[in-house]
Amino acid sequence: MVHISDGVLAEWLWGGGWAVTAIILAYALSKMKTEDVPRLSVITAAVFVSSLIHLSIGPTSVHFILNGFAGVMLGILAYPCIFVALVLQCFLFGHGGVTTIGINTVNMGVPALVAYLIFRAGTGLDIRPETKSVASLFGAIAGGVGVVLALLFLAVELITTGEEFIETTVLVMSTHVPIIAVEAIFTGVIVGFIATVEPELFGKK
Amino acid sequence: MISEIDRYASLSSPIHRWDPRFRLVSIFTLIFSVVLLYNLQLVIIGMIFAVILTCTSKIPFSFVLARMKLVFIFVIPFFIIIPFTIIGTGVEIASFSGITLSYRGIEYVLFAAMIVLKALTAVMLIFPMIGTSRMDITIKALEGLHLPNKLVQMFAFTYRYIFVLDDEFMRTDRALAARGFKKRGNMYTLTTVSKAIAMLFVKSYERADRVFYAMRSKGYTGTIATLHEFHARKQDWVNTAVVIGFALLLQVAATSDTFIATRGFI
Amino acid sequence: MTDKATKAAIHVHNLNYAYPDGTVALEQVSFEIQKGESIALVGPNGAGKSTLILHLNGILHSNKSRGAVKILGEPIDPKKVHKMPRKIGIVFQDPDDMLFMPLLFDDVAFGPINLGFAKTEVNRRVKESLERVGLAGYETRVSHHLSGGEKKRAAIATVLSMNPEIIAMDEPTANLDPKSRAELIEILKGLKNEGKTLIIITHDVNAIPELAERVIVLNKTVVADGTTREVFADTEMLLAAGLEVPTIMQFFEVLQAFGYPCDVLPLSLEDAVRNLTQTIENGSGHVHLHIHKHTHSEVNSSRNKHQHHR
Amino acid sequence: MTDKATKAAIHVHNLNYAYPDGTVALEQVSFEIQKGESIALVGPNGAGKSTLILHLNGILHSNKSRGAVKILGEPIDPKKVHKMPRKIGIVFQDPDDMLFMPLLFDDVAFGPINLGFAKTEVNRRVKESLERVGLAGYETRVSHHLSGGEKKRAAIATVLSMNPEIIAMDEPTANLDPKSRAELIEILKGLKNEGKTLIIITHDVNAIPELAERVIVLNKTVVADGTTREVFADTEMLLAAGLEVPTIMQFFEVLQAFGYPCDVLPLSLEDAVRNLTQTIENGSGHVHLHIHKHTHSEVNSSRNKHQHHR
Ligand SMILES: Nc1ncnc2c1ncn2[C@@H]1O[C@H](COP(=O)(O)OP(=O)(O)OP(=O)(O)O)[C@@H](O)[C@H]1O
Ligand SMILES: Nc1ncnc2c1ncn2[C@@H]1O[C@H](COP(=O)(O)OP(=O)(O)OP(=O)(O)O)[C@@H](O)[C@H]1O
Ligand SMILES: [Mg+2]
Ligand SMILES: [Mg+2]
Repeated sequence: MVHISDGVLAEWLWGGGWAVTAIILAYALSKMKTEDVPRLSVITAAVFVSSLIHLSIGPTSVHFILNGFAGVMLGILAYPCIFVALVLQCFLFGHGGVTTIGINTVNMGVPALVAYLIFRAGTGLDIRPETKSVASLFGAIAGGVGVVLALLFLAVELITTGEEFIETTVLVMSTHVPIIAVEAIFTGVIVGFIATVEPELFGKK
Repeated sequence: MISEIDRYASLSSPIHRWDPRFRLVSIFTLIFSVVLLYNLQLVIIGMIFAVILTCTSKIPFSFVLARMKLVFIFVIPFFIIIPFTIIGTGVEIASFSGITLSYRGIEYVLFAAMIVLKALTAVMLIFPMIGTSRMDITIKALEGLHLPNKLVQMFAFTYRYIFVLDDEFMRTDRALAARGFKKRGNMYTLTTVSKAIAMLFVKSYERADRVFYAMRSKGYTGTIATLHEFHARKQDWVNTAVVIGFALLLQVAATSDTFIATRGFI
Repeated sequence: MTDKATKAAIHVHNLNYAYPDGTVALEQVSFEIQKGESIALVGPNGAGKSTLILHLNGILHSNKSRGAVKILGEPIDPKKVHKMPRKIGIVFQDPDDMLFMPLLFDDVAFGPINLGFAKTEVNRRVKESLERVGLAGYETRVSHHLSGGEKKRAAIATVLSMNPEIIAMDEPTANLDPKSRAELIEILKGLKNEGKTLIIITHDVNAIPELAERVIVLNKTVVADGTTREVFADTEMLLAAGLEVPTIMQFFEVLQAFGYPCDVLPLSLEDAVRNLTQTIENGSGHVHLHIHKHTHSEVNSSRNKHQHHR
Repeated sequence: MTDKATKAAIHVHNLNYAYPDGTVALEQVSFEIQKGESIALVGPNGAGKSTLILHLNGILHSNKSRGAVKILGEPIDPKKVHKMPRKIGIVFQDPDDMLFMPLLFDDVAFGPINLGFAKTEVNRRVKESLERVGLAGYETRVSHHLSGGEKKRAAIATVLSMNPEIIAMDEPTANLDPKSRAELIEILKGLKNEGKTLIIITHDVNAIPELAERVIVLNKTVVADGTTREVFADTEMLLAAGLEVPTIMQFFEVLQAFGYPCDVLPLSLEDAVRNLTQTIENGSGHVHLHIHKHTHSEVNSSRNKHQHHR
């Protein structure tokens, strides 16, 4: 689980998380048009709902994280979506923490932006049914990178907070290795699917 | 099915009657205050206050505990892992194939307990904070607190469409099962579920267009105006003073020598 | 005032539209609807009916559509869609698309608030509209917990509360049980009697005679436009457009073959009962049905001409 | 074999179900359907029809439903839902829910692949099912871009490809234009003639006589169960359940008041044409319609008893 609960991290970390989130959020909101609101909300709802789906792989049960995918589809606007989804996850289910919403958004949102940049560099956003395999490939890379970076952020944050978290970090990382693969495959498939079915969605930003 | 945090919003209690804008700010502050504590006794005092607030709100404890069960699953690994180490020093308890597992000591157990209690307190406080008014009123309160309008709208619509899409996905899930699909831990399952989710996204985009059309044809110009107005009464200020006062008191106490901070062990 | 009164409610001239993916949905669509008329807009799946009504308040538009649509005498300005609800209200096919607010009250109040009405007026309109559709007292219900039929009526209330002069509805009776359907038809009849201009998209040919005095058949372009009776008389055109004649009308054609004297075929059941009563009364209390030498061939050809079989 | 042949296709005994939020959807539902029967399942919005058919393959189940449903003689095991499609296939109301693959081929092949068939057999089945519903050659079309009527037929093909013995369909004709509706009814008739057991949920009372020989009326519990004729004869029960009698049947009741001799009211248009022809032939080529002293009151009471007005 990439959400960090309350009370774990050092306060300068989660405080800094709020600051970073506030800045990126303000920027993204300024880029966002009011007519984007319904679409972004529906997509946020879709991300929220799909992240409730659990797949059992071996002894563990994983669920989709979808930050890379959100980045690929929405670019910078993925950031407010992830923020809203995390707030609702926290309030509706108690996932993650309240004070850590800021840092959790950084952990998911910044990798989403990186995933977008990778996807854009790889495909030039020229997505058609004919370029489906390229889109799929970079979708998979973006999806994988989204999770890897999120985990990396998490690891660094835990370890800087205190040495006693090293074991926890190792455990969290190791249970998430399958998720990297799952998320990469998932994002690849879904990007390929959309390239076949409704390629113009990639242009809608 | 997504369960609803506001199931008990129609009860009547002092917390329910508290102006949601004040309630949000006050309890939010309290959560931060508790999380900032690094002393087990103070955290326990904070937790007791959270329990009192929750009881005052009349939200059944069984409902609260059902949610906290989930939190336990997230934070319990800390409790299990932190007291033990494979790298540092401590009392050796097991050794297998070259790895030595040691027990760090009681301080570490207390430290882990503090983390877990803080996390639980924060989650428990969510119930009196937003479980005491309907979600839509809570979202309106965010607007009353001058959060950016676009963000508030995103909360409102996302909340509404979570239920629509959850239904939609449930139907797809049933359609999968009705055609002999069984989730297993294999590639076929993963790609199939991925495609089903992809379809959910494609349909969501279309739904988004239609919703936007519907809003526009009802005169929407970019801001959602509602009739709901909040009026702060004296009691709202009193409640706020009590809760924020308590939050501040915790912080003041934390600076005193009586409550020594345990900030980790380096 | 007199000038405005003479203006058509809806005037569409050479409207074309293609979706961004290239699908041509509308081609040279032209028609005019007068104030107070009630029109059924019919056509096969994919004919462009939904696309057309989204043009009526400027939600969908393109360079090619500039000036093609006039509402109450004024060309539509796509930048002023938010000013349109006073003139025209649209009820979408899927009520879930129209009920996006947390509570039913907010959904029904959404339009009037945007139109700038004061709080008491908004409250009055919400109450009245909900009563109108038989949902009085549902103000604090959550939309996603309503039944299918209730959602449909709620969606109509959200438009009624804006009190537009023209109301366009996309398949209002679809998915309703017969009782809800009958109730909805009553609501629509009430609107019609009140003098609202109505455009109703429907696949339910048996409901048309009760609701509309005029039918426009769309299949990318306008294939037919006339009184309900005229349009239903052109079986060939209807068949080509994938449509059908009301059951009762088909049956009276058969009755004619058996010598039932009837110049104007009844379209609805109520119509038929009236027709029967009158015909028999005019026939001095009697009517003779009999088999003449052409009866069988007439019956067969009448039945065949309505068949859709592949 | 003989043993299995005597077993009911569907046996439901005292089935209860409440949704997790407490809504009671089914209460003591019991009925039995024999192999080869075709049944219409009707009832008002929210009656629990969709909930019921989701119990027929175990997708929905609860502690209280254990053992309440038997398919082809065997109780349903909710853990083996994925084994059920060989026995029973369900066509959902909204075809969009059933079409979740990029290409139509993948969608139709999905079931057979899950059932473990070899590639050639899968291909054969896809081809055959698409032909069956009139979509031959559509294999490489994007499902999502099909028209409403095509999607509906595609959804049926995805079930036909699993060749189940029983097929349950949730409102197959909803939202279709008259032509697509007529074509769909032909497809359903074909399945019926092939000996499939059919359960069809519908609000379209005029289509029932063509499709089903038996009608089950559900309103949380089974309110009526009998031949189509028996059920349609009980106007009071139908009205209470928010339902309606076919138009033609209502009209023949009026004809009776005018002295039309007819013991069994026709249910469908085709039925009516036959009835008329025979009655007149039996009346040595003539039938007399006339107004007798009870005609008007009979007509009125007949019309009133079918009215749904609030
Ligand atoms: N967003 C869209 N993008 C591309 N094509 C579209 C879109 N919406 C509709 N179409 C296509 O435009 C045509 C007209 O669609 P429209 O929905 O207006 O038909 P309709 O007459 O309302 O049909 P129905 O009776 O099935 O509701 C169809 O061919 C449809 O596939
Ligand atoms: N997921 C759900 N959660 C809670 N209640 C539900 C759910 N789905 C359906 N219901 C309720 O259960 C009852 C039966 O619903 P169901 O969909 O089976 O009715 P139906 O007979 O199919 O109606 P319709 O003709 O409108 O399709 C209704 O009161 C409905 O509101
Ligand atoms: Mg349409
Ligand atoms: Mg249903």
